Amino acid sequence: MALKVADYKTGVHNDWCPGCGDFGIVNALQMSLAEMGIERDRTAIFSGVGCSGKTVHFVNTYGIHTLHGRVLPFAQGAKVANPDLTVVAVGGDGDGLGIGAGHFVAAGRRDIDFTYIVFDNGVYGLTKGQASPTLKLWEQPKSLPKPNINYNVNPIGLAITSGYTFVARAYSYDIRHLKSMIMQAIAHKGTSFLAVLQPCPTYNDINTRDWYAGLDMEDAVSRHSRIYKLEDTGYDPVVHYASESEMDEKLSQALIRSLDWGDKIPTGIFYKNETISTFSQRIQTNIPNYPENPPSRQSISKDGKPTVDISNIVQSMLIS
Amino acid sequence: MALKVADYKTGVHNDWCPGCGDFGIVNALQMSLAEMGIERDRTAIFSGVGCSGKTVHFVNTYGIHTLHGRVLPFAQGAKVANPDLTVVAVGGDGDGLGIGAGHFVAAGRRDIDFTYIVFDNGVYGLTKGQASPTLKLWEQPKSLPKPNINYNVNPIGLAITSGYTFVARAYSYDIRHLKSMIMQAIAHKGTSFLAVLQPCPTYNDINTRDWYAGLDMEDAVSRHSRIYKLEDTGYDPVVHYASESEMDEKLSQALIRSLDWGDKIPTGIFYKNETISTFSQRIQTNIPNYPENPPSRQSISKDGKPTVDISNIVQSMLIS
Amino acid sequence: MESVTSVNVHCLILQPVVDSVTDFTWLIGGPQGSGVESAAVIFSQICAKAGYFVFGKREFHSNIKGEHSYFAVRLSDKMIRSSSSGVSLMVSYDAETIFRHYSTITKGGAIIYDSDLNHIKAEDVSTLDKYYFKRMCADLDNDHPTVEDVLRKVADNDVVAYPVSFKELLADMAESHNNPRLRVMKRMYNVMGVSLAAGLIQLPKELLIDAVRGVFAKKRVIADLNADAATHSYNVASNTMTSTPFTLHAIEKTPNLMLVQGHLGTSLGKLAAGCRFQSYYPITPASDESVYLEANGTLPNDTGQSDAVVVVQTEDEISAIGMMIGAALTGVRSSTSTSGPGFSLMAEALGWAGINEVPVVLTLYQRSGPSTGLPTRHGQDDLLFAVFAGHGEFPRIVYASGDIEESFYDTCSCFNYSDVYQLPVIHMMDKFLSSTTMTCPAFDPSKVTINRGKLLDGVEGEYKRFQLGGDGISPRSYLGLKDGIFWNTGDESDEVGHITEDPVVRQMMMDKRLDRLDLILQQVPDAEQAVSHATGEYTIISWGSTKGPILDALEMLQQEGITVGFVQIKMLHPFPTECVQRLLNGARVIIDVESNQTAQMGKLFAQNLNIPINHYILKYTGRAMTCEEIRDSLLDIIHGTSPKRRILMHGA
Amino acid sequence: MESVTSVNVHCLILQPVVDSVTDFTWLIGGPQGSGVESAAVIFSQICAKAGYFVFGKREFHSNIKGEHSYFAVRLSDKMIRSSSSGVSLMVSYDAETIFRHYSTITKGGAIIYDSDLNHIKAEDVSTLDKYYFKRMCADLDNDHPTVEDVLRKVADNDVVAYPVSFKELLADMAESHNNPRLRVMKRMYNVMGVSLAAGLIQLPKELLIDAVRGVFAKKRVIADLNADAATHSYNVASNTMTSTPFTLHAIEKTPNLMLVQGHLGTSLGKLAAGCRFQSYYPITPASDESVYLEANGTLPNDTGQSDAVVVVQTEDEISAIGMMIGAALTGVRSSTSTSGPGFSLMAEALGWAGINEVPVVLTLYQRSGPSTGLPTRHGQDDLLFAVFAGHGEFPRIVYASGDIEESFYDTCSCFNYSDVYQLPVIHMMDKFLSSTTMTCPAFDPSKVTINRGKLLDGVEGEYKRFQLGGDGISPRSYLGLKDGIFWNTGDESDEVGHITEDPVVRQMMMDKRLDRLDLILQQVPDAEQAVSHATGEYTIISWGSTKGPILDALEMLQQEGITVGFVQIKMLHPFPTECVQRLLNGARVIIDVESNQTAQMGKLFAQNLNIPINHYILKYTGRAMTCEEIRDSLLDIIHGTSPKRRILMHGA
Ligand SMILES: Cc1ncc(C[n+]2csc(CCOP(=O)(O)OP(=O)(O)O)c2C)c(N)n1
Ligand SMILES: Cc1ncc(C[n+]2csc(CCOP(=O)(O)OP(=O)(O)O)c2C)c(N)n1
Ligand code: SF4
Ligand code: SF4
Ligand SMILES: [Mg+2]
Ligand SMILES: [Mg+2]
Repeated sequence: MALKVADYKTGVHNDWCPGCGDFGIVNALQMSLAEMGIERDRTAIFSGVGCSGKTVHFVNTYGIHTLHGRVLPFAQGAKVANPDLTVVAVGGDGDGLGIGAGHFVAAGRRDIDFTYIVFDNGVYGLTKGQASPTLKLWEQPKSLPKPNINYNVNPIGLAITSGYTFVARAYSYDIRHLKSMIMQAIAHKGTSFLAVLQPCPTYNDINTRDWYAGLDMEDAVSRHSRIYKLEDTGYDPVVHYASESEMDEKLSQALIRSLDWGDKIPTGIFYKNETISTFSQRIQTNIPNYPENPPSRQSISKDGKPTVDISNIVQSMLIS
Repeated sequence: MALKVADYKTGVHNDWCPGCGDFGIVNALQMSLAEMGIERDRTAIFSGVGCSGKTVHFVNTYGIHTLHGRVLPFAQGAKVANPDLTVVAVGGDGDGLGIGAGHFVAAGRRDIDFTYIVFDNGVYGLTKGQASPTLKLWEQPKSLPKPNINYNVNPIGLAITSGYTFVARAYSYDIRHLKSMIMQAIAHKGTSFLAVLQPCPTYNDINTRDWYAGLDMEDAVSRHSRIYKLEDTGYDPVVHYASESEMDEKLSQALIRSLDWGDKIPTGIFYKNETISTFSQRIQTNIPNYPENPPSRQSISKDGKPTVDISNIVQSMLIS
Repeated sequence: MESVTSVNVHCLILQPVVDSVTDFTWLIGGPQGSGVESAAVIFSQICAKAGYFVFGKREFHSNIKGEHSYFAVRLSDKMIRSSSSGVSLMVSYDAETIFRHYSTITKGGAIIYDSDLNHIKAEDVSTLDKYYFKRMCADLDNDHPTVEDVLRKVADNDVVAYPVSFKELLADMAESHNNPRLRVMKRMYNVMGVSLAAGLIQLPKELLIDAVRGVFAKKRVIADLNADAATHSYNVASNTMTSTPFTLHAIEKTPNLMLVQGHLGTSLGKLAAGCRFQSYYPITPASDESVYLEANGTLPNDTGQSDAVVVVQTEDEISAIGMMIGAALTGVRSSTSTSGPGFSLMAEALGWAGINEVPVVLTLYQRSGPSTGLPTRHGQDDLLFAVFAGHGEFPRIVYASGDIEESFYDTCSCFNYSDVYQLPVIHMMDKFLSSTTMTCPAFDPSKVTINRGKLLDGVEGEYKRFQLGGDGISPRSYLGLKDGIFWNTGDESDEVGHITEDPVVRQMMMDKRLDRLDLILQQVPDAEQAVSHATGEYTIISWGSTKGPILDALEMLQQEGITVGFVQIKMLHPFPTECVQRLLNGARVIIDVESNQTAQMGKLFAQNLNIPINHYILKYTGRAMTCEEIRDSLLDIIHGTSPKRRILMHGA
Repeated sequence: MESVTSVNVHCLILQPVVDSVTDFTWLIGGPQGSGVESAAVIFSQICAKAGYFVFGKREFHSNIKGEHSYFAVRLSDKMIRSSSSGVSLMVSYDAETIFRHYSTITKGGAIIYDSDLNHIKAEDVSTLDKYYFKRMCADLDNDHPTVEDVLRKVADNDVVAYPVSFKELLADMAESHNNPRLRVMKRMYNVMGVSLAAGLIQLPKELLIDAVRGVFAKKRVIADLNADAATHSYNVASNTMTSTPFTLHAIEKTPNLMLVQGHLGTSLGKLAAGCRFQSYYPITPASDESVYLEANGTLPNDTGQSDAVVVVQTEDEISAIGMMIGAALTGVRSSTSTSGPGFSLMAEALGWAGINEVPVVLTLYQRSGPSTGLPTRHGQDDLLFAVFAGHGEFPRIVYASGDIEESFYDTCSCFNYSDVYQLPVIHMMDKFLSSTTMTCPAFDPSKVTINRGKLLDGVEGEYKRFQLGGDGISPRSYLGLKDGIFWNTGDESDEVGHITEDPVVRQMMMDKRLDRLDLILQQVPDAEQAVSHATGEYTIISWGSTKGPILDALEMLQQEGITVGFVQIKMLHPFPTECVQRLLNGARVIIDVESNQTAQMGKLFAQNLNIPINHYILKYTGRAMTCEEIRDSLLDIIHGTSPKRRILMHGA
């Protein structure tokens, strides 16, 4: 029996603020899982701490709400131990790009096959609206006593430089596109990073829904005039073959695009490279039967006794 | 009386391995300080933990040997509290780009006026040669039981994406060039990042002095054939005026160059931008007299009593 | 261990509060974001200005909008330091407040509520969690209770209900002001609620209007609107709600009192003490302090210029402690403020400060752990971690304040300790303190002294940062001091600060650092180590914010002619064994009172004193203790009817 | 506290070791990178194969090349478990070894040394730090001592010196092998040194050659060269060094012994216990274990296939613990291994594992703190931190092994505890254990049992991960189990794992988690909680790696007819109060022995038992205790001549 979107919802009371961009993301995620037919008990969603961190409680799959800034280690550990799981990590921009930035960079070096979605609202929602690392210099959303004196981090650029093999951006009020991005991210073999522009109507009074809609712009045309889709411009993010020059070209075009902001904000896939070996393939060079016999499938005991035999090692140390 | 290089040396026994690239760096650093005439007791060198971390004990200025991965927070705290200090942070590639990567990214957002030098040897020297984050995928220096299964971090690219306003690379056996890079880095207003290619003869048997010299290459011409200088190619790293397009252009050319490796490794300045306000200028918007009266110059007490007056605040809370 | 918990909704209906017309608790509740806090600020201000002592406490969920939060303001004509279990007058403009708090309204109390809520069913209130819902149904003996059902129940307890249709009230106002927009201004329900209450109990109207204008001072239009709403509501109440069970006319003011919010003790303490660098990473309930310092940290100094504290929001708590230490090395008094999760991340660098003898003050606003725990709720469960945090052995002071007033002076002492003994000081605060608003004697900056210990202002001759000898505390240079060059390292080091692995130097340095713990106990005045508030055969030992409810409970018992002793331990590490021993002299039954599960201070006590603890009064529901809870527990102990371990459960 | 330290070089000249020709200590030293360790491995192997019990211990600086390191191999014809303070035979191919260790050569001992070093002045040895230098000068009463001066001094103590010109030895070899390249092969000094020693004391030559070939097995040419050098040196010694004070002929072997290195107990324990995921960040002395698992972690299983542990080197220790927990959630036995600084960084996530009842085993190889401390030296100073690490209150087990053999079985027990009680287990090891090479009974994998507790292999009906009731431990599903969906959160949660702030659920969950500490003490067999090795009026309490030196000291005293009791505490948290109380029955004088400054276990003891500790024997120089140090301290205590706090200082 095919699973419906409703099957991916829990009855947990959702206490996000009315109009919060997070709703769109959790909906799109549930729709994606349903559409891809991913079994609920084969899926584990991990989250950091923040408003965004509550996501896992609303999705009816395994749900692990970890620590602030630590969602990536938890998620990667689970995926490496049980590669049969579909693993999705979610979290806030503060969570992932502030306190978690070290793990963010390191994850890019592994290319473990999982998806990481960052909810980019420019603020620390759950702690009442302080500046998050994506907030631009001099901006002063309403909770800040003074304008922000930090430069912003560039999530897309950082992901690309860190080695992520799928890097994309979506907007939480364009659910169709968002869903398509999530599905492609999950389908990607390797680590996929998806930054979602997520208005926080409560604390971020700068990057609001109206701002994305371009209500302040002369030539506002659509529901989200500030945003355009890379795919609509003929942009090709894919590394088609494993050559250095092809990779360099695709990397640098992505980096250049990642610098865009303001009145023309690109969404869609910036970069996608499946010519690089995933971590799981790399583990295989050391442990050839890892795919068939990963840690999660090993039955370590029989009748209370170990099933592996360490006697050769002990033998080698015996004094003979 | 002008200070000589010898004045910047301590008598502390140096226990780096013979031939270690670190010697070149500490020498160049001492020469730079002497040449720039920076007073010893106005200079504070901070280091992380690793072979590289011992640097501070060899330099006769204030020397703070911090924790593994934490050199940046310590150094920045000191500089913000006392902007009159010349602050140089040094540390290993594991220290700065592995465990310290989160601070590395965050420092880029501040642009505090100090210099950070990373000793890039591809290994964890002091813990006996494990892979550092700059080690390339599949490489296996002699201490690794198996080839490295992590992709490498790109220090230059990461610095640029993180917002550093001065990003350069040097080679520890080209002391003249290295010294010039250090001097320019220290002179730069804002955070300057300098990655130094540092052969570790004990553990890194791949990126050796001979390898940099290109002894394995057909057309090895110089003492360090694998290395070229950006300045010799007419490359202009400087953001000349504060326009987005100028900045984007300089950023993207730097990013593209940062991808080079192998037989043509660029050194020199990749990127330099002094059109951005430093952290100290930004603090001034909140605290106008910060430059003349930073924390370190405030005398908080007189005859054992506070010199500031909080009575207005107390007054405002009185029940009247 | 023998253990008993006293739970269930119906046992929360308490004995009436102290028999004094002026021990009165007002409660307002509502969804987060609906202005409960503003309403409470207004109410507290009116009462304070009307001459009363005020103790207000806020409870809220880890949520931004929608979940239930409430504020209970207790007031009295004498000093009070805690909340009461009972509510005298409740104001509810949403159904949830009624459902959650009805059972705490005391016999003869009153409720002002929105009559439009009458038919709301508890099962339709989405934020009412199933656990409370079930207990309530059991209490009401009704599986589908409505607001009406609840009101019927409280009526049985002689509670007077004042139904007001808030919608109609708005409509009235719209009409009388000829401003139809007012009709939908539900945002003003909070102000209307507090104004109805003020009107009912006849607090001076001018004070109300002043307070309302003060709260909305930033936006004139809003202030006007709200002032109108306040006036209107006040009048409706005072005109139509007759037979009020209480009136609170203005009384004579106690001089020199101030109305102060939780974090201001440490915030202002830091400013007065000369803290000029604060790094932090946002976390509840610690970050209010940092945000305050950032907004208000520029002050006039004695030269006619201004001094300012630089506040840096860091990327994480590891960076916060690292920056603080870096700043402290420049000779600047430096600090950070955090809560449990952040403090956990600081454990490593704390040891660095310890081995390098860096004076820093770390303000630890505790909340309920473990892990993320109950991030907006109260707990005192980080004590043993604070005492032993960080690998290896190094000196530190762990110091706890009992209330907001203390925390101001203690903050200054903590900076002095850190400078004099050259070590990190962990100043224990908590969520109960931080979410309290109370009247207390005005902070007196003239009582603050600054002692920077052996901080140098010049160096002559060879300088050794860690010179051995003397009392083990070496003269301290700082980064940038002329001729004062030194080295620091996390490694064991010699006197100059260079790495050494020599076993003899190692042993001397370890002793140099750790011997100062004895020195501290010798030098710090007894009164700063532990305070005896009362002596008795039965004596409480406790620490931190339990002080308020304990003192109030002891006063209540005193009125019944019962004296119970109380030793408040302020210095938790090094543990003031001798001082406590002295203060306990004469006590026969020792009662440990703490807001945690494992009686953490009791463990330190057992480690250091050879005196058995006879009883534990513990609470770890995330809610602070009330004075009645402690009083009742003490009575049980005295009557011999208490288990060894009494677990307190009051509070929604 | 009353305190005394016994220091100074000259008091390090010890009484001769136990009167048995076969209690013999051999020491070799040299700059790091010069092959001291290989030489020691070779020597240990020969001795073990010659039938002796072996106890070898390595000391080294936090440095890669050049600083002094040494290896002392003690051997005996009966079981030994510790180092001795004295050296019977020393081999020095560099001057520093002579300078640093001359005073430890026992009366009548011997030294083989490079005679080319004779005129080297101590002041020219750049790696000889000034602190030791000064003490040596004082001991020698000479401000410019040379090697010769030192040798003269030891000659006074009847030490026989065997000068050998290593250069000439090489030249001889070059000549006799007709290979001039040999002349400059200084790299072989280490092998030459060990071979000279073997020749002098007449260990079987074949064993020497076998061992040398074994050590250089990877490179045939090098192996050949070294084997030749070994043969040549052996012959020179046995032919020319007459009047040897000792000979060590092969004796009968004790069956079933193995020669094992420090980390192998936990490494093999993890493999046998079924640990299949290990994350780690490099740190001394913990990472040897992870590197070993990565290199040797693929093993045949019962189906004819192979199983393998996946080892992940992470970006830091926060990631290491996070990945370990993530992996454990999939039902895989998961672990990490670290030392103090890394453990400090794990404090926050430890609490997450605690509140979510995740079974993980964290192996903590202690070294000297605080901070970076003495990163390659020994210490037992992380105990209280391990017990209280992490904010808030959550259950954990802290468990300590006393020696390598124990650590194998204990590792397996730790995994069982973690599964059965669903909590993090911290397994305390240390640098002394990790740098030991010793003979011990072969690990017996058939004694290992695996108990996964309430881990489910299928779910029927509704599943609640944190179901209340019963013994408080709920059936455990794992990520990927069919129909076993659950939620975890660092927040307080309900039975399913969703966030709750309800005070009653909170209280029940806190009790659910923490009550299991009592359960553990009820269920874990007494012998796994604490072990009584001997009973007596004077009784030692101790934990961890002090076990070896204590047992050896007790044996020495036994020979003098003195019996001292010894209770080894293995479970440090929850503290096995009753068990220890029982085992201490009859003891009158309690002596706490620990390698730290503050007597950390003593604090736990005081917290839990109402028995005073009469004496402390502590050491915190970064060096492990020797059996003689403990014996002598005990004798002083028994004779009433000991201070309350005895600080041990032996060891370079
Ligand atoms: C170690 C630690 N530090 C601080 C906090 C407090 N905290 C909770 S959520 C949060 C920030 C949330 O911001 P973000 O990650 O952007 O998520 P959002 O709420 O915006 O979705 C912080 C700092 C914490 N839980 N743990
Ligand atoms: C928190 C912590 N984890 C681990 C270590 C152990 N450690 C010491 S140095 C080092 C790595 C050094 O590598 P790198 O930073 O590249 O410096 P290098 O020695 O190569 O100069 C590590 C992991 C530590 N000191 N602290
Ligand atoms: S605070 Fe912002 S991010 Fe958080 S729930 Fe509200 S609107 Fe959403
Ligand atoms: S290990 Fe490598 S980096 Fe460290 S001192 Fe030796 S050569 Fe230099
Ligand atoms: Mg955010
Ligand atoms: Mg390195």
